[in-house]
Amino acid sequence: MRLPDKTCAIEDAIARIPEGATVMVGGFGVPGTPFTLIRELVRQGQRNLTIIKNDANEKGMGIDHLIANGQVARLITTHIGLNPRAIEMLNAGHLAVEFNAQGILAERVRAGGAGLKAIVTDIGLDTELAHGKPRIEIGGQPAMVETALRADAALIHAHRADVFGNLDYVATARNFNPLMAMASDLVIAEAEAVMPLGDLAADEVHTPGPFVDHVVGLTEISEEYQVVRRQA
Amino acid sequence: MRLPDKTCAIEDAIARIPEGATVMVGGFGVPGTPFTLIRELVRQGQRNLTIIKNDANEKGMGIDHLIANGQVARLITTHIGLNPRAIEMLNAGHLAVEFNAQGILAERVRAGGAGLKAIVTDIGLDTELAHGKPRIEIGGQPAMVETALRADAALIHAHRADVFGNLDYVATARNFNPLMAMASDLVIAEAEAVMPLGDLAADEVHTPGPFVDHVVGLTEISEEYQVVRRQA
Amino acid sequence: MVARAAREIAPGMVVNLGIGLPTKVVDHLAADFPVCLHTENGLSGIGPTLPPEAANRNLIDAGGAYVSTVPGSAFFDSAVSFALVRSGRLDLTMLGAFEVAETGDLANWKIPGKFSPGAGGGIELAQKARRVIVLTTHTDRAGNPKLKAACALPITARACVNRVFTDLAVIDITPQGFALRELAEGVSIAEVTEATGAALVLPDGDVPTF
Amino acid sequence: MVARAAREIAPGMVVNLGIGLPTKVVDHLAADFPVCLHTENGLSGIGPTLPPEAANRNLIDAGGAYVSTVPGSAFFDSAVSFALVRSGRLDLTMLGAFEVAETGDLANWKIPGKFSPGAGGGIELAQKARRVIVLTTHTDRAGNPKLKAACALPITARACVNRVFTDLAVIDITPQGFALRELAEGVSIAEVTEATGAALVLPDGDVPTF
Repeated sequence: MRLPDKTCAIEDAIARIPEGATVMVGGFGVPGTPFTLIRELVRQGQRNLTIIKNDANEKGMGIDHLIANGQVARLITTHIGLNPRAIEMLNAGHLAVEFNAQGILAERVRAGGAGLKAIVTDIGLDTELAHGKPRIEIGGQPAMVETALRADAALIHAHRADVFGNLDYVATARNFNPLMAMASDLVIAEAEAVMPLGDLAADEVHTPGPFVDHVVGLTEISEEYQVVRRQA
Repeated sequence: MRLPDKTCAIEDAIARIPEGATVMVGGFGVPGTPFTLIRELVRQGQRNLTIIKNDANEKGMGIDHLIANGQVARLITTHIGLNPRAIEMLNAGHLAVEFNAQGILAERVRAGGAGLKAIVTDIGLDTELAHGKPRIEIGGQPAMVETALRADAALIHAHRADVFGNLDYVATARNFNPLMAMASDLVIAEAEAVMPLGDLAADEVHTPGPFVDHVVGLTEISEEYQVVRRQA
Repeated sequence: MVARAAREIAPGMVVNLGIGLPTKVVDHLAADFPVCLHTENGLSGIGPTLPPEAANRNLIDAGGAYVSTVPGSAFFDSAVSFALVRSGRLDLTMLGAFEVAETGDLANWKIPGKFSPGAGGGIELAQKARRVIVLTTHTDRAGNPKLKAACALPITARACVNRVFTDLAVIDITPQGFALRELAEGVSIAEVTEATGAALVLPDGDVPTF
Repeated sequence: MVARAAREIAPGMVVNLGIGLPTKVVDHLAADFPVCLHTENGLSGIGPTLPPEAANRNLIDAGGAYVSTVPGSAFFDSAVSFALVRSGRLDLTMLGAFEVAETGDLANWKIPGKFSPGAGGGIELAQKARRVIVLTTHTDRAGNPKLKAACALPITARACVNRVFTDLAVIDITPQGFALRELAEGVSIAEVTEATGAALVLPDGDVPTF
């Protein structure tokens, strides 16, 4: 037996995402955001997308290109404070935004990736995030049901990939990537380096290859990763 | 800032487990079973324990010593087929055994470790494992609630630990260890090698140190790990 | 039968081979066949089984056999391992059986009062693999049919089996019940019908032999 | 106030310092103080903040600052990061606030119609850290009290705050409501009472100064 090769041209991988798709996008702030895959999705122009991502990046960066291009109908997220365009569009009613507690978004995505139907939690029970969610008692204590999230496609940024799709991540660029890489019908990973089989140690793989459909090698690193000089 | 040192004598660590405790034990078959910690728990003799473990090991090995020593009142597990003593005691009514689907046991433990109250799944809905579990509909489909599992203590076998309790595992000795290391109030890890801070790469840690209470360095590797010559 | 079952594995699949007969299927795959073998104790990319003198004490499959890795293998914990199974990433599993019903129900984990070691990972494999193939003798040791109208034993999962390979035949589970697809060499349709505990839909025309 | 808050951190704790004022607490810890700083985007063992020319583009804290590691740091995904928070492994968090109620309710994520960026990880930090300390100015820019009988804004979590550090005082949340513990140097009890939007339980005897 040998493991199959999943390397793929970026155009072909992204072309498999249809109009109206739900798309998970890795990243927390800049690290781990698949900027190159996002750029190709902007170029191809699929519309009416539901995006699931921790944040809305910053103006002029990452999924803000999709929002600015009118491709995003709905955003499932935890925090959009660094993107004034997204806040403006939300307040104007031009972008539907569903807010989640950050760790609950992570668990809902993971639950989708684990083939579970839902998780039960007490997080946010006393907040407006609980509105409309089914209540249930566990051990005599109140809790609520948070349904699992799955997507039609996931866009993942990996540090390294082997040709079978085993992935690793570096530093805080890991964040939502390994969770989303389990939770989608079509998983597309861009990687800063694509290695031959056997070059990632089996004990150090963060996302096992069976979860990944397409591996896209990056020929250059997006300039959007550059260290930002913010005011203190 | 520096990270605190959690190395501990095995006697002191195990002495913190009280009579009647619920104890999670890592391992799937031989690999990853914390044989040395188990031996110390046998020596100290705490009784009326509830053990949560994938399997019951084999006769004369691992948690079978606890069972043979009359310390186990209840076993939450997935499969005890390799331990005739456990099957016999189950059938004779001397050992209460709760069977789970293997991946559901893993998820129930992980849910405890993730501070969730329960998971919702359709696994085993049509089987006798569903008896007595609350039913719930998710998206119009039937499912059931499986409550999270936590324990008073977890016994973990790691390949390497640093003194802060960052752990890694090797090959299929990983199995339930990282899940149980999140899901207990007192996490005791035995490690084949204990390293200074900084000797485990931050990207390659399998269990982050904040989950671990005590690190026990092994001075020798239990003979119970030896490769077993079974008949083909 | 095992050689025939091996031909069910298509290039690129992720496959879990259950304990017993299914494990032997791997011996019938070409060395360069593109497939990923999964074992539920935490490995994708199982390599050949090793003799004790070459074994790694930390590297077994779910049946306890000492296995090896291939280039591109990955290790993971038990939660990730079953995440892969339940979320639809397992293309095929081959399992043993005590009983298979014409509805596709499978019983392979418990004989009440006699043998109750627990289901292990069997329920999830049966319920969630995209395709479930059973490898079994056509009848039990007493000669009673294992393919029946309904399972008498506690079931593992309902309506999960797609195809059954036995020493006598290849049989599909269809909306019409058991459908004969192939016969083992030298076995007659009458013998299969006789050994099957439910109606058997016969094909139009000749039945191929394996 | 920030220096005083730093003394709340006991040796061996796992601590998450929220965005804003709390982040500055770290500057008041000794270089060899035994503590593990956690950031919810996936790091235990935060090291010093780095200037842009020394920064690693892949290594930030949850506020977007370029940070570093220490010997023994570990990276993990967002699910594991909040597992640590929710399962009781986070000993202490320090957070900012819009409003704190005398019951310990905290509002720090949303001003309806004005500012609604989402709660991020704040709900879980507030609800599940073993100890929740708020660092805030005693009043808002318009001079209105931030410590109130009840929160008017949408709350982050109920009955979660243990202690509040302000520019004027250290105040505990007790079953009797706000209890004055310490005064900032040069501040009188009357000034604190005046600036607080609920009853303030005063200690017997002298009030220590920080």
